[in-house]
Amino acid sequence: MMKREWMDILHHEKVATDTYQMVLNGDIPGSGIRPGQFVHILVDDNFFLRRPISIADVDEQAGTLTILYKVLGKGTKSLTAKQQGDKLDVLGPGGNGFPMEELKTKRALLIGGGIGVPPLHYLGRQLVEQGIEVISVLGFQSKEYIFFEKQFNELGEVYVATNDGSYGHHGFVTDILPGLEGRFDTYFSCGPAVMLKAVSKELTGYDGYLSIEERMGCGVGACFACVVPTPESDAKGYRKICRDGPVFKPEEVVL
Amino acid sequence: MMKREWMDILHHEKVATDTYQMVLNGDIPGSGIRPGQFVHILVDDNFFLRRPISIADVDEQAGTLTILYKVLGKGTKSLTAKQQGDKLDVLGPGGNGFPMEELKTKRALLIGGGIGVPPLHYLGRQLVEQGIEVISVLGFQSKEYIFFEKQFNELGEVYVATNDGSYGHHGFVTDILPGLEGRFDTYFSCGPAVMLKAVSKELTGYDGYLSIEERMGCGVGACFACVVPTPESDAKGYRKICRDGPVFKPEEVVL
Amino acid sequence: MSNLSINLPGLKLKNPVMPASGCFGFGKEFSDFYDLSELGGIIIKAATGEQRYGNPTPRVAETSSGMLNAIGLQNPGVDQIITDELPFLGEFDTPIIANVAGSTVEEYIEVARKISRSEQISAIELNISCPNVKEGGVQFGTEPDLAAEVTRQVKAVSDVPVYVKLSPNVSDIVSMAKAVEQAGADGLSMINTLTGMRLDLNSRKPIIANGTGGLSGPAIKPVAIRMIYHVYQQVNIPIIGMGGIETAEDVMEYLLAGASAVAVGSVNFKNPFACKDIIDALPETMNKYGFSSLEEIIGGAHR
Amino acid sequence: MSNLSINLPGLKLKNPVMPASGCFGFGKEFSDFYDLSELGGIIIKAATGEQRYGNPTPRVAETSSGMLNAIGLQNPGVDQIITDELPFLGEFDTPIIANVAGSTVEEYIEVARKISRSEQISAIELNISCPNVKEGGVQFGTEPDLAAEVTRQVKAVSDVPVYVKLSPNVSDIVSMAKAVEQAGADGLSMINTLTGMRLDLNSRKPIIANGTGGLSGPAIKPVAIRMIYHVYQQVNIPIIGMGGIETAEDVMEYLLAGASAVAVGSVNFKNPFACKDIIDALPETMNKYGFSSLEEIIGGAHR
Ligand SMILES: Cc1cc2nc3c(=O)[nH]c(=O)nc-3n(C[C@H](O)[C@H](O)[C@H](O)COP(=O)(O)OP(=O)(O)OC[C@H]3O[C@@H](n4cnc5c(N)ncnc54)[C@H](O)[C@@H]3O)c2cc1C
Ligand SMILES: Cc1cc2nc3c(=O)[nH]c(=O)nc-3n(C[C@H](O)[C@H](O)[C@H](O)COP(=O)(O)OP(=O)(O)OC[C@H]3O[C@@H](n4cnc5c(N)ncnc54)[C@H](O)[C@@H]3O)c2cc1C
Ligand SMILES: Cc1cc2nc3c(=O)[nH]c(=O)nc-3n(C[C@H](O)[C@H](O)[C@H](O)COP(=O)(O)O)c2cc1C
Ligand SMILES: Cc1cc2nc3c(=O)[nH]c(=O)nc-3n(C[C@H](O)[C@H](O)[C@H](O)COP(=O)(O)O)c2cc1C
Ligand code: FES
Ligand code: FES
Repeated sequence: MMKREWMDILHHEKVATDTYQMVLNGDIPGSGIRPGQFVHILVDDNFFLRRPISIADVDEQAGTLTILYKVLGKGTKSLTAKQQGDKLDVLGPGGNGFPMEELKTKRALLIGGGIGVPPLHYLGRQLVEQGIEVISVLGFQSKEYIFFEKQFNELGEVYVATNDGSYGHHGFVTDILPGLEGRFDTYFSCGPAVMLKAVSKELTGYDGYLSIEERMGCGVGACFACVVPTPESDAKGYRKICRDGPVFKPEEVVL
Repeated sequence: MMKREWMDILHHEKVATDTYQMVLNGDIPGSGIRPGQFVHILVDDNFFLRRPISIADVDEQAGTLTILYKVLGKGTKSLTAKQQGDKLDVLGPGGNGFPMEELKTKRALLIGGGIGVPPLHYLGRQLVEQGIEVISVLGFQSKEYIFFEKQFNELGEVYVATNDGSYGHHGFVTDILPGLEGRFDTYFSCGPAVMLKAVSKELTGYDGYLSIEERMGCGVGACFACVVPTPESDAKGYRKICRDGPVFKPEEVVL
Repeated sequence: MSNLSINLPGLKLKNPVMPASGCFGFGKEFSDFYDLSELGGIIIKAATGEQRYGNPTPRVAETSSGMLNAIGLQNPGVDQIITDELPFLGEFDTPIIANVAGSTVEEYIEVARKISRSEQISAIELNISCPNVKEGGVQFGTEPDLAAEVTRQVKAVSDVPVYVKLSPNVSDIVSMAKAVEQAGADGLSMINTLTGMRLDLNSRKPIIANGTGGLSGPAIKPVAIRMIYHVYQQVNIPIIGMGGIETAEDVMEYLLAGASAVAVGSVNFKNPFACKDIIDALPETMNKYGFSSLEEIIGGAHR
Repeated sequence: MSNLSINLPGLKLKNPVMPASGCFGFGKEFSDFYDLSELGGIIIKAATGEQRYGNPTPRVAETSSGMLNAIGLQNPGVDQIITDELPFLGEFDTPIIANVAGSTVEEYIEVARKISRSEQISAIELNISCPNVKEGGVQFGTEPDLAAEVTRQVKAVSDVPVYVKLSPNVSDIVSMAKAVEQAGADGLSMINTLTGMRLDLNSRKPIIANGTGGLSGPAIKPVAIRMIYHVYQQVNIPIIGMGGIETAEDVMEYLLAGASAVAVGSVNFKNPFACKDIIDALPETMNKYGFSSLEEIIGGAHR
């Protein structure tokens, strides 16, 4: 059940170029958050729309959740000015996230691009807790944009690619996938639309889950801002990313 | 010469119901401020227009100026949240203020109503420094709204009136004026438009100065938002409160 | 206690605050946040004759004190709305207003006829002002003759009162209002969004895939108040006012200008409790400004 | 280094940023803040045939991300402007554009003839769109035939190029633009303010004594961008864009939409250095988005 809450900022730090990590405290983390769900943040009253940000980690006991965000425009820019001790207007948790109960995976491949990496962290943690083997492939623009490599290392094997070759593999995450053939049964991917398209094409035949992004209005499923079309066989013709997603099976939606 | 400056808030406190005093530090106080001049304040970026607030005191040496404001709408409400150590976007000093050099007064009567009292304080201080005798008549809604009584007591005799009779004279400042006949040669008044009208009518024949208010756009004389009409004999037909005023002789303008 | 109730053609409202069409879906999502029976009424998302997918995404963009949207009337079609959405809304003790859209007069008639027969619907809001569809919609909203024609035809088939929703993208809002009043409208709903655009400096293209979108939010409130103020002086049917309402004070401003009730739109996205918060604050706000009933406030700026 | 210069009919601008009419007076006050020669040009306050006092006060009100004004064309009259105001402006190395207003075609002609003969004036901005005067002004701005007529007559008497300033309070901005283009306009200036109103809950009356006022500021930017985008596709004369510009990014958005230069209005009240700050930031901003000349940006959204 979604709540609107003024959450306390417990911690806020820069973790990579343009990239910040924030830990929030409140009741929302106690509502059984699933990996892949997001919070919808009102940065301050200067803004008219909320910003959707994925949940990167949850500590139910401590009542905290972690988010990571990249400075992109005005809203994320203003967010950087918030300080420990400030309050933040948060609506969440939003969406459905990864269907943890239905998963039949034994060996999972996580594929994250840039600021698509964070939700895969919480997912990876939960998979490992369930005894599932996890391999991660993470892509970043360049070395200075890398974050969470250590955290993913704790979950299993990690491959890093950078667009400019300043760290790890020089190129795209998709370059790494052929080498991993046979080592996973299910993949989980989050990142820019072009990457998701390439990944789902490359991994046709595998069981997969994609977490996709779109500009949102309400973030609760009421305004039809965030739809994604479905294949012709689907009678409804669309899914709402904020309510039905943001996680979909690649065959469920048309990217 | 007007400046735009981010001034430091040195001090901010509530001095009466809905009434706050703020001390600001910066270069503006060094520019030879005259009593009756104002600062034009941008509360924060949520607001599109600045707020004109009179200068209630200046300490050139310390580089500080004092303002007093009453919470009226959104802007002054938001201003109350500012804290010592914060910066404030200030444009000033604006307007002409009282023509200190031209004054021929020996015995001055200050007549202030409500939040019109502050500019008279700095005026009174300067008059007393010049050896001029000062009597003050201050009107407030009721006892809890009274401020600066002590400061005016230091300048000379003070008469206070409250609309509800909860302190001092029960009634209006104009009730007190007849009793002061012969004890002053020039009056200086600031307060609500109705009060200024009544005062200037009551004191016809005396040399007088009124400080008047109007909603402002630019605050620098460029937009024609803040005009006041002049008597028919005046060719120009108007004065700009922000540039030519806010202090006028009663015979110069039509209230 | 202030009396918040108001009766309008077909609508017994316990308070004057309703979510605006398209900003509240068919209510389901917001029922997670509070009891929808607290609302004065609910204006549901536009219905068309057939299911529509709407425009490509992105469909929304933020602007200063507002937003652009170009949903493009996505909806499951009138039949499915009646079978799948209205029953849920029937559980609440609040009147439902159906927003009716179309590309042709025939489509408007078909949708209005069907949905007005539904038990759950108390009134129709005739959407002749949607700026986000290529055909229909907006032409009906800018030419008085066309507006009058579609109003007349819809009135002829509707079992419930018809409120015509006006577009602000016109030179002369009063002529539009008078034309639909003469054509038999039971009330007016105003305003829909102003047509706007934002460009992305990186892609050098409009942010909204559709190019233009409808501007809503506090940015447009002064335009809405002006239009309602002028229309109120020239028509005798009630007005449901909307555009940028965020607070109980805003509601009072609309009522003073001449609205008899209001709709709260895009601010629901900022605060899902917006309608409830406004309703809760209304009695105290009325009190603060010396009013004890809506009748005293409505049109108060004209007295 | 980016090249910020642009040549328009009658105007050699060293950069595309000018203060908008009515928001900068006749320059004097702002010359205390910075050297006016830094400006691309200066559009001065409206001139009418005779001195005008304008509307009663209050004349301004704040709105969400904007403001209302109803100055009512207060100005000392064309003759006094020529003798008392223009000589001062002549000291600066920047072209001056005279905003010409009137209540009748005859008044427009008289003012345009007189002021266009003045040496200091490089172009006229024909203000057929002032919403704040009872007579004239706005009618010329909402009817294409009237707009064309006054444009033609003013062109006939003007010694300098004529930019016609369009009102956004119309159903069809493209028709207005085409009508004045056909009538001989050398350029367009758009947009003037949207008509709006705010009510005071205490007095229950409009805050602005005039009732309505013109809405300006960032609130209206999406409307301006949309109109310029559409008009650019349909006319061949250059557009000076305005409405809510606060930053160099905003300027880029206007240029991409199709403006060849811009005017910065009410934000001068918030920040008296606004024009200078924008001009200073422009080269870096152009660079950031990969542009090195204005020509590359202008109309970029259409390529
Ligand atoms: C389900 C979901 C999860 C996300 N998780 C994360 C995350 O964990 N970390 C992170 O940094 N980013 C995440 N994003 C993207 C993030 O929402 C945008 O980067 C952010 O909204 C940009 O806001 P801004 O104010 O900086 O940009 P502006 O351009 O000023 O934003 C203007 C408007 O556009 C919207 N917008 C702009 N870009 C995007 C985008 N790429 N996606 C969605 N809306 C956008 C904003 O929300 C806002 O409404 C996620 C997006 C979605 C849909
Ligand atoms: C020359 C001058 C000196 C002033 N000195 C003082 C002072 O020392 N202390 C003080 O408390 N007040 C003073 N005022 C009045 C003060 O400017 C207003 O109370 C204040 O602007 C209200 O802002 P708000 O945001 O609270 O109200 P809102 O109603 O939210 O303001 C909306 C807009 O209206 C304007 N406005 C509203 N009321 C007034 C008003 N009475 N006068 C001018 N503009 C108004 C605001 O500036 C703003 O632009 C002075 C006014 C003038 C013209
Ligand atoms: C996302 C969105 C979708 C909308 N859909 C509709 C619609 O389907 N039918 C309609 O008549 N108006 C629609 N509107 C307009 C609103 O009902 C309302 O008239 C407008 O947004 C102004 O109110 P606001 O400023 O409170 O949002 C929509 C507005 C938004 C923001
Ligand atoms: C106080 C004020 C006075 C104005 N006076 C004039 C005028 O005399 N002539 C004119 O053509 N436009 C006038 N305008 C309109 C502006 O030139 C400009 O078109 C409009 O304000 C939109 O730009 P902005 O949002 O940057 O302010 C005035 C605007 C304001 C705010
Ligand atoms: S953002 Fe409103 S339906 Fe998804
Ligand atoms: S406020 Fe602009 S001229 Fe006085």
